[in-house]
Amino acid sequence: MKRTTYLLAGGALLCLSAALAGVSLVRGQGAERRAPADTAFSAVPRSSGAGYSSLDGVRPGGDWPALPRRLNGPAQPIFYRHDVHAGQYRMPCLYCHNNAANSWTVNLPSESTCMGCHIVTSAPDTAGNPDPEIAKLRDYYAKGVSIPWVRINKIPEYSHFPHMRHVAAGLACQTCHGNIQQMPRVFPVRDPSNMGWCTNCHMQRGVTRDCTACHF
Amino acid sequence: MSAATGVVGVFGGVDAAVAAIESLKARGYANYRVYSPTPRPELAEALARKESPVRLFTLFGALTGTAFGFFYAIATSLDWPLVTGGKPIVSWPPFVVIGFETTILIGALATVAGMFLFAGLPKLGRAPGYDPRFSDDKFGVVAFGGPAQLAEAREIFAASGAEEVKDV
Amino acid sequence: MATLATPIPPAAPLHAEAPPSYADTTRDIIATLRPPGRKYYVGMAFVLVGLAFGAFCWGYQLRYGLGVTGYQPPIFWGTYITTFVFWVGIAHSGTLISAILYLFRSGWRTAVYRTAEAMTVFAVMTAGLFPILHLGRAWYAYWVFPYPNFRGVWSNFRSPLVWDVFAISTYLTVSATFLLMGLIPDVAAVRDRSLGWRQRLYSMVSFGWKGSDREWHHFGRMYLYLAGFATPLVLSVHSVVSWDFAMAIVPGWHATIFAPYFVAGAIFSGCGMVITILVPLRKAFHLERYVQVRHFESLAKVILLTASIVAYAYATEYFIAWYSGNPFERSSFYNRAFGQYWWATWIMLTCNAFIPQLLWFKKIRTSIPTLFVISIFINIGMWFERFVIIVTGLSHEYEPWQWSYYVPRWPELGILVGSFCWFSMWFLLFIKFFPAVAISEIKESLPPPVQAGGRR
Amino acid sequence: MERRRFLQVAGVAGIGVAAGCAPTSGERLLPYVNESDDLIPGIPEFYASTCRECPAGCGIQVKTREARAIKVEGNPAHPVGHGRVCARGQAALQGLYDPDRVKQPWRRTARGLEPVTWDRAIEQIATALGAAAASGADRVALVTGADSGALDAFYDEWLAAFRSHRRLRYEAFAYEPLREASRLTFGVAAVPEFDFASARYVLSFGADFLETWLSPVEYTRQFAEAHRYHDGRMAKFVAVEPRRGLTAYSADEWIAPKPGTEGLLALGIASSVVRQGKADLTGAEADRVRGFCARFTARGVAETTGVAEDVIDRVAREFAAARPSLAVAGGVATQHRAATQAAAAVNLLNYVVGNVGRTVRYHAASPWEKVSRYRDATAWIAAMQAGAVDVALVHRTNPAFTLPKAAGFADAFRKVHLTVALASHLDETAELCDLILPDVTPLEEWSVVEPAAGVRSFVQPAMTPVFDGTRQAADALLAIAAKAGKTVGRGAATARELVAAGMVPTALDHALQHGGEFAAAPVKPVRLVPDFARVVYRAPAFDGDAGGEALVLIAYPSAALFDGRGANKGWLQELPDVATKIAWQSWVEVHPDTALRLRVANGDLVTVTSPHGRVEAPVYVYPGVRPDVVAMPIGQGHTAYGRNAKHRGVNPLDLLGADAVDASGALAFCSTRVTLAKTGRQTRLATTEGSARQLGRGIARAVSLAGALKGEVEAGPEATLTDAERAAVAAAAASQRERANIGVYAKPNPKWELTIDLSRCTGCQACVTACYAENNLPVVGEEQTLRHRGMAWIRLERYYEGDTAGTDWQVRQIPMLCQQCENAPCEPVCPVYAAYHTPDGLNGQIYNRCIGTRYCAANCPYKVRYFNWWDYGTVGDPYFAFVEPLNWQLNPDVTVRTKGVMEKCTFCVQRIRFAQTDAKVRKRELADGDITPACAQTCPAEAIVFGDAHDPSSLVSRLKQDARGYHALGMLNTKPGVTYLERVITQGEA
Repeated sequence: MKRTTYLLAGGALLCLSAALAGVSLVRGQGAERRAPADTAFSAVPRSSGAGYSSLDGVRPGGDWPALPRRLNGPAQPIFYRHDVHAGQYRMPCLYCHNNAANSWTVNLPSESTCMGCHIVTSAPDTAGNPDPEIAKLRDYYAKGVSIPWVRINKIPEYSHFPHMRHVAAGLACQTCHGNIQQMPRVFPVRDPSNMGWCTNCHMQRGVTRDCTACHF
Repeated sequence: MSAATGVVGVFGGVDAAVAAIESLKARGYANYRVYSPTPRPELAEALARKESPVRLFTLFGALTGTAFGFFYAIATSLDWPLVTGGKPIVSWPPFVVIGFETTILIGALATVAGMFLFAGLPKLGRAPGYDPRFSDDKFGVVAFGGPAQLAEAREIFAASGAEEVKDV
Repeated sequence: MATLATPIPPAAPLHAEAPPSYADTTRDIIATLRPPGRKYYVGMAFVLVGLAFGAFCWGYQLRYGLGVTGYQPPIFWGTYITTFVFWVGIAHSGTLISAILYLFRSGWRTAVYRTAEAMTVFAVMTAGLFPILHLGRAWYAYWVFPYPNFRGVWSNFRSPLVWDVFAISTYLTVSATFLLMGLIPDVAAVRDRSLGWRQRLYSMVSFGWKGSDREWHHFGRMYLYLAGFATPLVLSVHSVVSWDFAMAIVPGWHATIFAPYFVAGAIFSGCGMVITILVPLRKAFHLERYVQVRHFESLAKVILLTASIVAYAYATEYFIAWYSGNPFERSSFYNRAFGQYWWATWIMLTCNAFIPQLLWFKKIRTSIPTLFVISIFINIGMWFERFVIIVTGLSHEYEPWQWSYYVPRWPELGILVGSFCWFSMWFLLFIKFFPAVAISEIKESLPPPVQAGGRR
Repeated sequence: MERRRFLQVAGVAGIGVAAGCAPTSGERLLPYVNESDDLIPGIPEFYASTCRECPAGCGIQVKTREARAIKVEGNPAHPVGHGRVCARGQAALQGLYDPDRVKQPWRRTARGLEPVTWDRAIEQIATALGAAAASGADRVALVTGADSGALDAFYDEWLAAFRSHRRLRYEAFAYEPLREASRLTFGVAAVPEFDFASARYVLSFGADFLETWLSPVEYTRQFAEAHRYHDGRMAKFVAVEPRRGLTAYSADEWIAPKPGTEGLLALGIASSVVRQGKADLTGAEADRVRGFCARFTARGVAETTGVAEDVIDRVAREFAAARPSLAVAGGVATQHRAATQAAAAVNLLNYVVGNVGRTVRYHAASPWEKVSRYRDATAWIAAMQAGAVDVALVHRTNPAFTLPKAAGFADAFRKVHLTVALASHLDETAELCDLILPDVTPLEEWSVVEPAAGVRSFVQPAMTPVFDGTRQAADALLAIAAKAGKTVGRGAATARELVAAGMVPTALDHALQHGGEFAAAPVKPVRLVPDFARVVYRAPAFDGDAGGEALVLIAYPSAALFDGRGANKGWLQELPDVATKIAWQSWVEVHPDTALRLRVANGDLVTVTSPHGRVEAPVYVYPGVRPDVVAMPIGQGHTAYGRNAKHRGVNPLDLLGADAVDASGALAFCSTRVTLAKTGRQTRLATTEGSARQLGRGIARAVSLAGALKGEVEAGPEATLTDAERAAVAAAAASQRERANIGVYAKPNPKWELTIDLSRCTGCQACVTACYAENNLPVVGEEQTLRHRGMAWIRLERYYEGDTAGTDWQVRQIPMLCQQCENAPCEPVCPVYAAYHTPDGLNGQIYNRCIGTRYCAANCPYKVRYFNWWDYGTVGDPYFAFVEPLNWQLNPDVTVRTKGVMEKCTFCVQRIRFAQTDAKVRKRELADGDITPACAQTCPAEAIVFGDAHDPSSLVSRLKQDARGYHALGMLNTKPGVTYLERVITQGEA
């Protein structure tokens, strides 16, 4: 009879722990619990309206960081290096992607924005020829043709994400988009359809988890 | 002849088998086994085994089920509270259904597990003294023991009208 | 079984003429497993074709959407749910006969319970398909299970549909287990009489059963407790199914009588189906010695009883609708009897309430062909009962502006046919692989072989 | 250009519930080359413009996203419409994005239509014009719709450049009788301005002023203002017409005189007023009027009109007592051979009680003065027949469809050497033309119109033209003139410059921002002309024999399709007719008695035969017509025009005679008798009507004015509950809610609620179409409508109350939408939480979570949940409902639902969330009225009010306290978030 009782106790425990595991599993979902905005990336100041997109902190010049052996993410029509602009030069994200602060959707910078600098700067080689990628940009602009960027991040159509609200809350872009400033070529750091990621963050910050906050 | 570990008596009638069992018991045999095509009350009486512990599995399985059912329903409802129809988040009446069903489910499965455990199933190997006829219309009594006991057993079987007696 | 405190009294002698011996029993029943004849293959082919058509209909529906069905708002539920409830109902008598009658020690169950129980399992397997078939997005059906997922969303335990999920899956598991356990000793017997791969298969399925005293001892207890579980389960399952409707606000659905009413109806329809199946089976396998007229008569008596309960439930429904003074209920039930769906209602009443009354006459109870015909009527009637409840209820609801009329279209009917074929396929396979009558239990109810000249 | 391509990626957002997830491979994002300062992706832009779907000219704001027009909304600053738009106005978008539009110039040859370049086309026209001008005067004809303002002047100038004055401002409904009657009675050939708002008694002789008559949106707003019940007062509305339509549904009393006798009835009432000494006249004028009125004895009038004497006297008494009152003549009353007399009689009636100058005002100018009469059209046809016209250009009007066949337009038109259509669609007229020049739609063009005196309303493009090949007619004409070597437009090179001509830039900007320049026009005082007595009543003649089976035919404009120009717009085709609730079809309305006599029932196909033609249509048995009358809607029966319109239904105009004109030279739509003959064939009517009776279920409730004054209300079934029972139910609910309030639900949340004032609602269904536009509702088509599978999230239910045998029955209409119940039956039954309750009191529906058990819909007592039976939302599916470029209109803020998903109204939750986010980011509090669902926003009667019920100061929480407030099916204890205010009906003496 001893044997029996042990077995039974074991069985009962097994079932209960399974249930517990289930719940705890979900609680932790999608979350490699990364530190919140302030410590995520020092070069991105906490949201404070205008300062967010000012070029005060920008430090151009110097040698570009070496490229890793293999690059993640799809090849783009122009090899635009976030690790140089956002990383080395410390350009704020909102300088180019300014609509993140005032719209639900984020814009890609217009070519005129790029040309704002690259009309002048061209990272010429010793012979004085402009950097080929910048040359491409100037070419597109001259032709008046849009650069057909390959889309990296896309949230499913049945959910709506107010960038403006998250920026206003002082959330660093890196929180969701990863350390773009270290990416020579941008790649998605996580599946944006992983709702667990969103809800987990909302739970940690005590924000609403109401479904119609995003789904309508 | 080789050292037999047991001797089996094949009986055509349940009464004979019962008789054999009775006399085995009378001679103080403890280690014997009975095969029958169908459970017979006569045999059960003769063997007079004590109550099967399977029922404990049934009980604990059922209790586990109940606990699990309610726990799961409540835990998940609280994990993400969503109001529907203005009803309480933890609304007992519906959860009773869940608790009930899991009680039955886990209880039943535990019972089966218990049976397998105690009946020693599955037992795909050969069983000493087993004979296909035992699943048809014959009854078999197998006695185990030392040579002396076996010899005695042979006599008993023969005496009680075994159609066949052989060593195993 | 033997482990019962008191043995089952062989009520009347099991058979008029010379009782079959243990050996006869084994032989005769195992004979049913002989390689099938042409008839069998023809039947199987027929069934598979029907199943294929049903599958095609579903594929068609998945491709283009539920628009291919006849659904016409506000009638959002139709033949699929009807057929779901129908099959769940069919399932019930099986468990009733194998479990409840077992607890009540009624001897006559022995002959028929294996068939009934197999029917139960396959009927549940069929019923289980329909809630999925009827979904708008069947490919997300698994969302109803409360499995841990990255969204952190669970299923809504307040929804009767989730109760269904639990009830039906539990029912399937338990009744399947019950069937399998009961099979063990018989499969062992078959094993000992077969060779080659079949022998290997059977020794697997029988878990190496030997029929030793120890095995029988625990087996009997286990079987008793399973029966004990199955009994409340069977009552709960159809109550839960009935609550799909009773929990809703729809006039004609929202009634407390539904649980008992549905359970009675289920057993009623189930016994009908048992007869429908047993009659040809008995004929085909010449089991007249084991499955006898008195068994059918007992079934007929159960049918008569449940039919009366169902008829009473109908009466109560109408009475309450009138007595409550609730204008919506009244209007709904008036429409049921005399509205657009009068035909369905009267088919239902005729088949379920009136025709079974013939069984008061012993002559009819004991005439196999008549019983067979009546059982067919019962199956039809019970399908229509669910149709009437679901469709007329929805067609004539609170909002007069939204009253409407629905008739099924060919994909629905195709899937309905397919479901019958699916069921028959499993059953046909079963009777060729497993003994359709419980060998060891028949033996148990027979007088045991006694040796002349035992010890005196 | 770049902008458009950018949109093709960004704007398509929303397609597919199940679709999308990880970044879709190969999808490209195209940035702007130079970004525009005012355009922020994701933030809508609004362009103030003017609706050109009918001549009324309401002010609109076109909502654009990423430079695509996605919604038409009213311009609150505009004097016409005051920020409200009707169904037709909402549907302008479907004209804009119609896949059947003409995308490039075509030339008709023997082999049919062949593509041709703009230059070649212009050249051909220029040459032809040159020749025509050379060969004599008036050999060029230009046909437009009712037009006014700068472009109108330009057209005349352009025509003059080719020595022609053959200008036709053709409208099917041109209100000639009103103008003529005003000339005869007051010496002003103008359509007066009517002031419904201040009228305390409205007497309408056939005028469908809530549907199509003159300026329906503005009139609806004014009428609702006057007719609504507030502080114990409301205007009484008596409708006098042989057929009861949408307008008459709002009537407190329906008087159905014999067709054609409305004028006499008006005179009878007038003379009754005089007899009762209530006339507001003095001196010689009084004597003249008294003398004139003496001819019309109450008995005589009663005999001819079939209206009882006492009714005439009572109405006269009420009409004279409640001043200012208002009598209007229109619709049926002004569409028979005695139309002018009728209109004049009504003028007299107004004058007698002194309404003229108060509720009937004349101005120096009227937009209708210049609009051509039917007689002008026939004259033009005669000229063409006679070969006097070499070149005819038709711009945005469809005479081939709206003129009776008998008028012989087609033949005459073919005789013209060169016929040119400046059309956006290949309609019947364009089909006849030699050259088809693709025109833009009003949402893509520059113009300025004068819909009312003192109002200069601007039309500006809301977006770059959808099709590159299209050009605005004015631009085309300018090009043609230039090619022909004529200088027109005073140096203006484009339509925009024509419009801006003579305006300083600042003024133009101001006008474009506000929609126009609005000034109060001085009222022109008028007096009854001494010889008004010329206007004698003459019984109108009807073609066809008077005896036996013959029934007078009433061909009335469809509220949705107007004169047929709406027929290719899915939204309008699917919008059920207000009276019959039939969509997508034509029908004949037959009175139950007549139906009994002819042994016809709903859906029986009958041939309707008049002396001039025959058509075949199904019968709809309708108590709203006199037994001696049958009615058919105008608008269907197109033989061209596009996929939705072509070969659908029949055109009752085929039954009319061409010479049926009245004194003013207007076409008499109601001028012939017809006979009905059974064909023996049947067809199913695509009606959304279930039962026309609410069987005392208290869904749409009304109370008599007398009762309302005493504080009574119409009780529903829930009245049977005792207070104890109510208390018990409430307590149970409260305790449950108590245990439900955890997490976000416990926080102080708003509770969004709606009130609908049925004493304002006229049943115009503008809300329905607005919902289609805002929430990406698919158009399901006739077949699915037949199967009750329409997707309108808000619908108008129409119930009859009282015995429909006579005329003394009422219509109860109620907009039924999701009630957002607090104890929603639909929520707990969903196994996957797709239906649940949001903390702010909404009845959330998560499309991407829905698996389609349809349990919620089965359990919804209001039946306001709609299922996607087919895959309306997936590109390429046979049932895809948003064929390019219709999908450009999709609202990116709302998910497009796919196959197998349940959907429903959520009070435009997207608007709520956007407003909340905006407020949050701008760190401000939401104010009452910041959020408006599409239905409330567009409601011309301002019947729908939305707001936070937890804020005691909000309008909605004040309105729901009203004694008339009730909940539909309240006895179910669903605690709806929609509160209806009972309609109030003035019965008997007012």
